[in-house]
Amino acid sequence: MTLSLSVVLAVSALMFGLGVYGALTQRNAIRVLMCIELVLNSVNINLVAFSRYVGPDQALGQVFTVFVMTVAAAEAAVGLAIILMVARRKAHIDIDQINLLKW
Amino acid sequence: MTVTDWVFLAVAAVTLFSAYRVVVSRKIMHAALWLGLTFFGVAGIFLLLGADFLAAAQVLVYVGAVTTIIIFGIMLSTPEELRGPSPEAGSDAASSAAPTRRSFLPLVTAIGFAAVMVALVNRGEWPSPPGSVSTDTPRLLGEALFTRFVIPFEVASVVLLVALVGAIALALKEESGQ
Amino acid sequence: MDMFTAMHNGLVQMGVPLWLANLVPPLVKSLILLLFILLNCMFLIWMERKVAGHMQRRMGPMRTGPHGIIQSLADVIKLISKEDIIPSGVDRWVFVLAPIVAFAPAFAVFMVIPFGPTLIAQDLNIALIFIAALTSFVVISFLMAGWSSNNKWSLLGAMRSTAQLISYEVPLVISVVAVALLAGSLSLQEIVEAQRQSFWYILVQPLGFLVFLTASLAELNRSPFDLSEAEQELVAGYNTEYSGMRWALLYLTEYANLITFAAIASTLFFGGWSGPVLPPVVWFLIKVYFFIFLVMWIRWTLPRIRVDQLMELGWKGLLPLSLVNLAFTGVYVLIR
Amino acid sequence: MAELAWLVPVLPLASFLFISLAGQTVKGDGDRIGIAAVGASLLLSLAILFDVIGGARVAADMVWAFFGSIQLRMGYQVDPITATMLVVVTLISFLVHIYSLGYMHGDVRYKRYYAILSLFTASMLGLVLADNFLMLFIFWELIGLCSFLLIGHWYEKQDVGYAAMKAFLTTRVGDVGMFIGIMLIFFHARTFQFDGVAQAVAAGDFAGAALAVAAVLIFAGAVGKSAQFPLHVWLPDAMAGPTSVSALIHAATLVAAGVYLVARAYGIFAPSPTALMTVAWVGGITAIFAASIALVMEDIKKVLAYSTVSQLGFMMVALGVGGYTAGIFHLVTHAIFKALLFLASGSVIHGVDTQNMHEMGGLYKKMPVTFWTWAIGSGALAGIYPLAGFWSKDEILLAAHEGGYTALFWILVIAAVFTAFYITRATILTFFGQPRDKKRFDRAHESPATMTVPLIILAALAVVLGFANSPHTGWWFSHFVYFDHPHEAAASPFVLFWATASWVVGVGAAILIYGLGVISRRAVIDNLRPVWALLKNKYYFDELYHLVFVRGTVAISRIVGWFDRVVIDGIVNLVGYGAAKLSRATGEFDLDVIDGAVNGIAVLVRSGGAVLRRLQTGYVQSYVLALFVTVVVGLLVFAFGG
Repeated sequence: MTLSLSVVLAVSALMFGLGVYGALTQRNAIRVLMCIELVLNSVNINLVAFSRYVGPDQALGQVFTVFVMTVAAAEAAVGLAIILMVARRKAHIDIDQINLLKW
Repeated sequence: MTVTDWVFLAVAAVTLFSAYRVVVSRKIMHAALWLGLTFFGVAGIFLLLGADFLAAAQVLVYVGAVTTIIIFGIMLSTPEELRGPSPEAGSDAASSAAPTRRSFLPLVTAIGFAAVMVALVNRGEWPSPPGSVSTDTPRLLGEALFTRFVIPFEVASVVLLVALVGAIALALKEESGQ
Repeated sequence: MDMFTAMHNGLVQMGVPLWLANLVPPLVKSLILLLFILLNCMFLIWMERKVAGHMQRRMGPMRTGPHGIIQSLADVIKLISKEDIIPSGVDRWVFVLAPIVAFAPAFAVFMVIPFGPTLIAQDLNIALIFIAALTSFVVISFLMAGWSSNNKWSLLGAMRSTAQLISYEVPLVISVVAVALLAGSLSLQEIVEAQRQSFWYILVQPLGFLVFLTASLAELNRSPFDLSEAEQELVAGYNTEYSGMRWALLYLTEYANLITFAAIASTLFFGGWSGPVLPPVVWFLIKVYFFIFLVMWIRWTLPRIRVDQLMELGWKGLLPLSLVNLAFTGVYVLIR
Repeated sequence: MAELAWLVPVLPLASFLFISLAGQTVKGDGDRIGIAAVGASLLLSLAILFDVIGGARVAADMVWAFFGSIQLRMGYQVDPITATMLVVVTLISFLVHIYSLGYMHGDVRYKRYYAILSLFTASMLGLVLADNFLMLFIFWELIGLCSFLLIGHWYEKQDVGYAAMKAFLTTRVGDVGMFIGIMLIFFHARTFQFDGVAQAVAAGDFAGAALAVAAVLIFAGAVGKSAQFPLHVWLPDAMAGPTSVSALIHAATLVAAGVYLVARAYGIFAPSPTALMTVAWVGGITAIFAASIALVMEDIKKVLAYSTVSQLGFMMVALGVGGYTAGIFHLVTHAIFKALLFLASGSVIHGVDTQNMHEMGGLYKKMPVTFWTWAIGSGALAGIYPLAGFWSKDEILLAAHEGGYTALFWILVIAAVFTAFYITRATILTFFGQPRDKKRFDRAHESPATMTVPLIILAALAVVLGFANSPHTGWWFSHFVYFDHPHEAAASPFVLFWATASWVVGVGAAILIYGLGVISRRAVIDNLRPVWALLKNKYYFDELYHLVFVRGTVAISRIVGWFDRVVIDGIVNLVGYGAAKLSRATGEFDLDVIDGAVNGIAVLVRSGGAVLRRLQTGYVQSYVLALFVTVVVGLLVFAFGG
């Protein structure tokens, strides 16, 4: 591959922006969760790209990606468990109506 | 531009398009499937970046596990949404009856972020891609994980375990409560 | 594989652009594999019916060809010529894509399976992870098929098989990891080599093999774990609404997965293509067919188990066993 | 062997942890564990002692913490005085452990008792081994805590609880002084290490008034812990604890800590005549003062308690007049025979179930072992040749005489007369004469072997130990434990005469009054009624303290309260009155202008809040949005701001 690193980073930045936009606007909690996964994946792309371009013999960025994956898996499991509980309690998962933190 | 470059651009395009579809799909099930495709595309990007082990792990963890449990979550939590929004519920879920935060501000923020990042990335002086890449990434990764990063690795395992227990506990408590 | 190198060189000399020439050998390989899978699957369908018949003291298909040998071919022709029905109310795109998503990974897995010392499409050094990753696609395809059908039997069947697959994937992968630990490699070719250097791993991994076998039966949705297509309860499970060619594709996938399982089992635990006198490919096929026969045998011998038993066995039986096996293997490798 | 000294306190500490955490899992609540641990410590201490006699010295420390250029070190040192103390502490602790098997048998808090006994031993050993003031202070406080817990062992009884608190609070008074003293030393010598401080003193970096003040403040701690006048009040009350505890902490170890402290810090006392003088005089006053109270006490343990206070005064005098060896030697012998006396009295109390001597009498037939060991102990206390007390007390008198402290010498002689008198009186009242309480007498019996064996061991030691520092062994102890250089006492017939005379007079008088009845007890009391009343009420010290500290505090509060009501309130009222006038004048202005402004601001704030609280929507997404807007703005600044 001869592409510049900036191309990869740009792809990742765009995906990050998409994820952020989704996380900010979606009403369904599961959709928000999905968008957060997008954000995490874009970060992973960044890490792997830097690993490839900066230190290909060490794979340090890949190590961090492994950790991100771990945390993302844990986050998905716990997040969905919470969402399931909310769904059972309130019969919906519309985060516009999950606002107990209000003033 | 080599063939690989073109392949990369194609994969990136597919990934970004499916990520876009994740955000705008009206049926949540479609969003989840598009998300699966996005993950797969990211795996492709990993592969092209020489991280073959991570690509496989990405498919295994994200496509195989995360997407599946998200679909499970959809099926268990919002059965009425499975069929998508009812015809009278407005044309687009993303622009439904929205308070301020559904206005242009998130869009501006997201676009602003992406734009600024792209601009910054373009200004930077980046290293050119190395000619050869170690093909034995599993070994590299394993050595790094079990020597230099062994403590973070163990911490990550504990995090996983805690998440596992926590998820089960969250689900169980509700069961016994009913 | 000299044949493909020669083909590549020949194309380049003929003036074909390099990138196109680069594409040709993989395509040819894929075609060969596809043909192999299709032929074997057709044979297996016939074989299953014959095995079932003989186990039940009847003949099985007899009319088309000697001993009904071309029965499958007739079936294929029938299925292809059938009307392509897409029921109303289904989610069209997902419905159409589901069989493809199911078949593609089942096919791709064959890329890394060593049929002989040099007879392998692509010797990946992460082959085992590759296989695990691809097989996890099956889950998605089931969910797609079940959900898009807009039919509660399909949906329930899909959810059942998904839960089952997720539960059994864990012990399956862990038992495979123990083998990788022994061989010190994730590459199937190297695992075979390691067994040629020492002995078949079934000798040191009997427990691992049992876990692998049981979990694989569940992964394949084969009896006694064929709950997702329990006719009495769920009509035909997630593929209830499918017909014609699409149904054939799903059916094909199941047999392709069966071959994959047999191939992996023989590679990981029974020395793969290695063996005396006969050529490697023959040895490999003998072993593969032995396992396929074993699975069929089990199918027509054991009754189906209940859902709760299924989950109990997976999480409380196989998972601890596989972990114990992994732990002992780790200790063995350390002190070896 | 000596380099294993750190193990000596660790063993009891381990047994403490074991007993308190898992004692209930073994038979006897872990008492055997405690005994085994202390027994091992004893053997180790003996080995260390022989090593040290053979010339071994150990000092080891490590850096504990850094504060800039100053480093705190922790470590241990083994020298003759340490080795001696180790053996004394472990020996008596070991015997008390064994003795308690019988004495505390069936107690409600048996496990706790043994646990704390172990902790106490460990702390005391740690204190002895400590090589710097800071560690010493830590262990010092630990033994304070342990003594509090042990004295208050039967805390259901209210006076026991009060006694424990009294002991704790009174010693704390001294500890505050001690802590200030330690800080003073640290401030001047820049180190906590004993040898470092001694070097600083020798080099002249630390001298003069500061040194004297530091020494006196350190001595304040010793006064509290060793129950010296005027902080002696807690020790007699502390007899409310189990007698075995009294033997361990109020006779042999805890109170000895004060003496040990002065001895250990002798390097800062020696160059300061003021400090030495203070030590000597406080000791002298304590000696005679406590001995005189002991003359009239009816409670057998109170007699011993005041006796202890008095004997500690003797040791302080010895240290104060420069008789370093004599003080330490008396500390050792006193520890042995006073532990013996306490344990014997415990045996008596165990038998007759009372502490009042007037309810005893004639017990020698019933409790022969207890009687004979007691007799040896009291002989040693009275200073009868050749028992241990004779040699050590003689040394102290000699030191006072040689040092030219004539007044102190005579005070000590009188105190010695008193000592011989009260202990003989106690002996006669307890063991001779007619049984005064028939019921108790009938019930009395000899104690079990777990209690008598320690008595016999201690009695044997009380007989032979004195010879360690006698002409028969060439003043061996003086050559073993000394400050600066060995000091060999030249035998003085004058001192010998008075030492002998004092016990002859004391014992004789007691026999005449109590034993033979030649002199009527009633007549003596009638003739000396004011003195008797004074002594009986312990010089009214508790009352005085009550008056001064408790009532005084109340009175001062009253005065302050009155001042507050009349003067302060008056001023306040006056100011208030003026202010009221003024405010009335400004009121008009206030209402219109200020209130307007204030209300305006309030309205502004409230409406602002009403608007701003919309920000706190409870929608997570809003917060994330705010976050990302900030991030984007930050990025913009970073990218294009410069």
